[in-house]
Amino acid sequence: MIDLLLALTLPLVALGVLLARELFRAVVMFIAFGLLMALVWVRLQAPDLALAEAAIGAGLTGVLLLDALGHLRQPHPPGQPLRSLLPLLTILALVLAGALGLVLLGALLEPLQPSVNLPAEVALHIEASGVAHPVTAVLLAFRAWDTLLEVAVILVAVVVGLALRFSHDDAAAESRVSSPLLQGMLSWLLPLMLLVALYLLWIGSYRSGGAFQAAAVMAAMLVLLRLSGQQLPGQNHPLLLRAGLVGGLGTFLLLGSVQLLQGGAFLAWPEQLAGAFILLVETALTFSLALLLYALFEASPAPARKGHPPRTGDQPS
Amino acid sequence: MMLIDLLRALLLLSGALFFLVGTLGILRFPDTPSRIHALTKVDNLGLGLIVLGLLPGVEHWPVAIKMILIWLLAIAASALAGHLVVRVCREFRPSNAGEQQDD
Amino acid sequence: MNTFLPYTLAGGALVILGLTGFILHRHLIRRLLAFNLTGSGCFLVMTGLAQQGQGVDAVPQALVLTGIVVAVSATALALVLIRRWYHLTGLTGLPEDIEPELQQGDNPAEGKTQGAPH
Amino acid sequence: MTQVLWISTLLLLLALLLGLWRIWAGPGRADRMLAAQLFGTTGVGLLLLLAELMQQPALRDVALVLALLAIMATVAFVARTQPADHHSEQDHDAD
Repeated sequence: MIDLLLALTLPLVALGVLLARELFRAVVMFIAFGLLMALVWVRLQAPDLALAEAAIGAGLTGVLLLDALGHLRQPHPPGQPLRSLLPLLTILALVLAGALGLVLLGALLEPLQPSVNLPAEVALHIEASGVAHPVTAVLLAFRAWDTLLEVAVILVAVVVGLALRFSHDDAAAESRVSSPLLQGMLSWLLPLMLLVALYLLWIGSYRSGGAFQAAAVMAAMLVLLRLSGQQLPGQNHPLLLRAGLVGGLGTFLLLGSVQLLQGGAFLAWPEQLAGAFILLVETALTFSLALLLYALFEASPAPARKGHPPRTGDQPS
Repeated sequence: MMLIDLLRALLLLSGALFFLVGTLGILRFPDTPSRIHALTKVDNLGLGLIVLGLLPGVEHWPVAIKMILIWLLAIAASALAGHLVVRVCREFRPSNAGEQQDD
Repeated sequence: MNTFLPYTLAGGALVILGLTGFILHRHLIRRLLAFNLTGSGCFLVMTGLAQQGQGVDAVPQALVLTGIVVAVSATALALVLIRRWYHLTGLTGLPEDIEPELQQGDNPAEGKTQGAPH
Repeated sequence: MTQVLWISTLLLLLALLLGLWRIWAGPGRADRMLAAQLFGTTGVGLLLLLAELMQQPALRDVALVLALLAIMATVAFVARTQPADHHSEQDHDAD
């Protein structure tokens, strides 16, 4: 009953996101969609994903999108759609949709016959991985390569984002919330967020939680700090920031090659110390990923000053 | 034992009903400030009742503390959201400034 | 029928809706939203299909977890790019999508696709 | 007891759907933001109920994270979006 209702709501909300006439409505619908996704992950027995989705879908993504909307003020019309191409595009979309639907239906009707029973494999080897939580074990022991490269991908995204940052600093023009109530609340909310992030990091070894969820919460804390107009300590030390950005990947690589020295494989943890190594890597990843996600938010230029419209300057009124 | 179960059921159901009523309030009230009123009621009471109803069922006391913390967080968040949104409403619709006295 | 089936189907619907929206929308942020919907749909199909046969499975869950984090990074990067593009050109769409004669001057589509309060 | 939990969960889900309608219908930006806030709180309540129902204590952590971050969207909205519409608070396109 709950499942049917939720599963039915999901495409409806998606439809709402796509059909909303006004962009702001689409974005708020999308935030609601993220929250629904968190509930769906709960019902799919994936609390780790629910945690990540709650922090990212309901927290970070919403802020990023609202922030971007505030920036694209005096919206320029995207122009008249290509009327001549529209029927063609619609047909293309319909054909694509139909084909995908057929493929999915086929996949459902013909159940997978996997040659390896993955859950059984995970259960078999989890003893040796050094952690008790299967998802963490997969992330940092069985498929550590994937995780390593994922962090590298995010680092590349941040490098691109930072490279595109505006050279002129109009941070002064940034509109910030100045409310005594907000400041007062943040003085205990932010430490609490940090605490929760560390808690998530710690319990990741035996329960749902871990580096990614902790990093998302920590990044949300940094973003909130920024939104309320506070300066980050060390913000003006680019070297410090960069060290933080690559710190996670560096620690991962460094600890991963420890076994190489003794003739082992890359990213194989020493048997006795596997748990400690994983915790170390996760801690470094948490702080580093939080900084990376925050840097992507920060890389977005501040909204233009009032009366200083974008360079082309021919905004419609 | 029966009495406790009955009490829990009562708390949970009334909490859920409060959520429903509050959401209806958000749907039916005519202007933004009164909708804020509905919103804060729901957070404070609905969630509070549900947390109270769930408390006897938890196994360890730290879990109970966590749940109460969640409730406090939700209250603080809704109060702050109401405060910020009211300020925004006032700023952009000066004609309504007199309607909302309590912030 | 088990618990996971409706969500798998919903995931499929999301992929289809998202792709259609991605093709038909012109505003870049709307395209980004549509793309994100497609991504969520993919995640749902992945986890749902994998758990269809064998019950709760940590491997696709871990993969999707990294996927979610990469997706938010990609979204953030895309937003940086969109803003940069907007600052440089004043457009929120790609020039290929706009009919040439309408690129300058008053645009009849204003407010229709954007709904901007003026 | 399980019955009561299920009924409460369903009621909350219903409230969630109604809130969704408010997000869709607006009419003002502030209303949408408020509805999104309420959406979050309802989600927290739902998660707490599900934690008990599904015997998954980890879901309380999800509820905790959700409650912690619920305020973020509203703060971002007030900080960044609001200056965009000096002219009117309504969206004008809702009806």
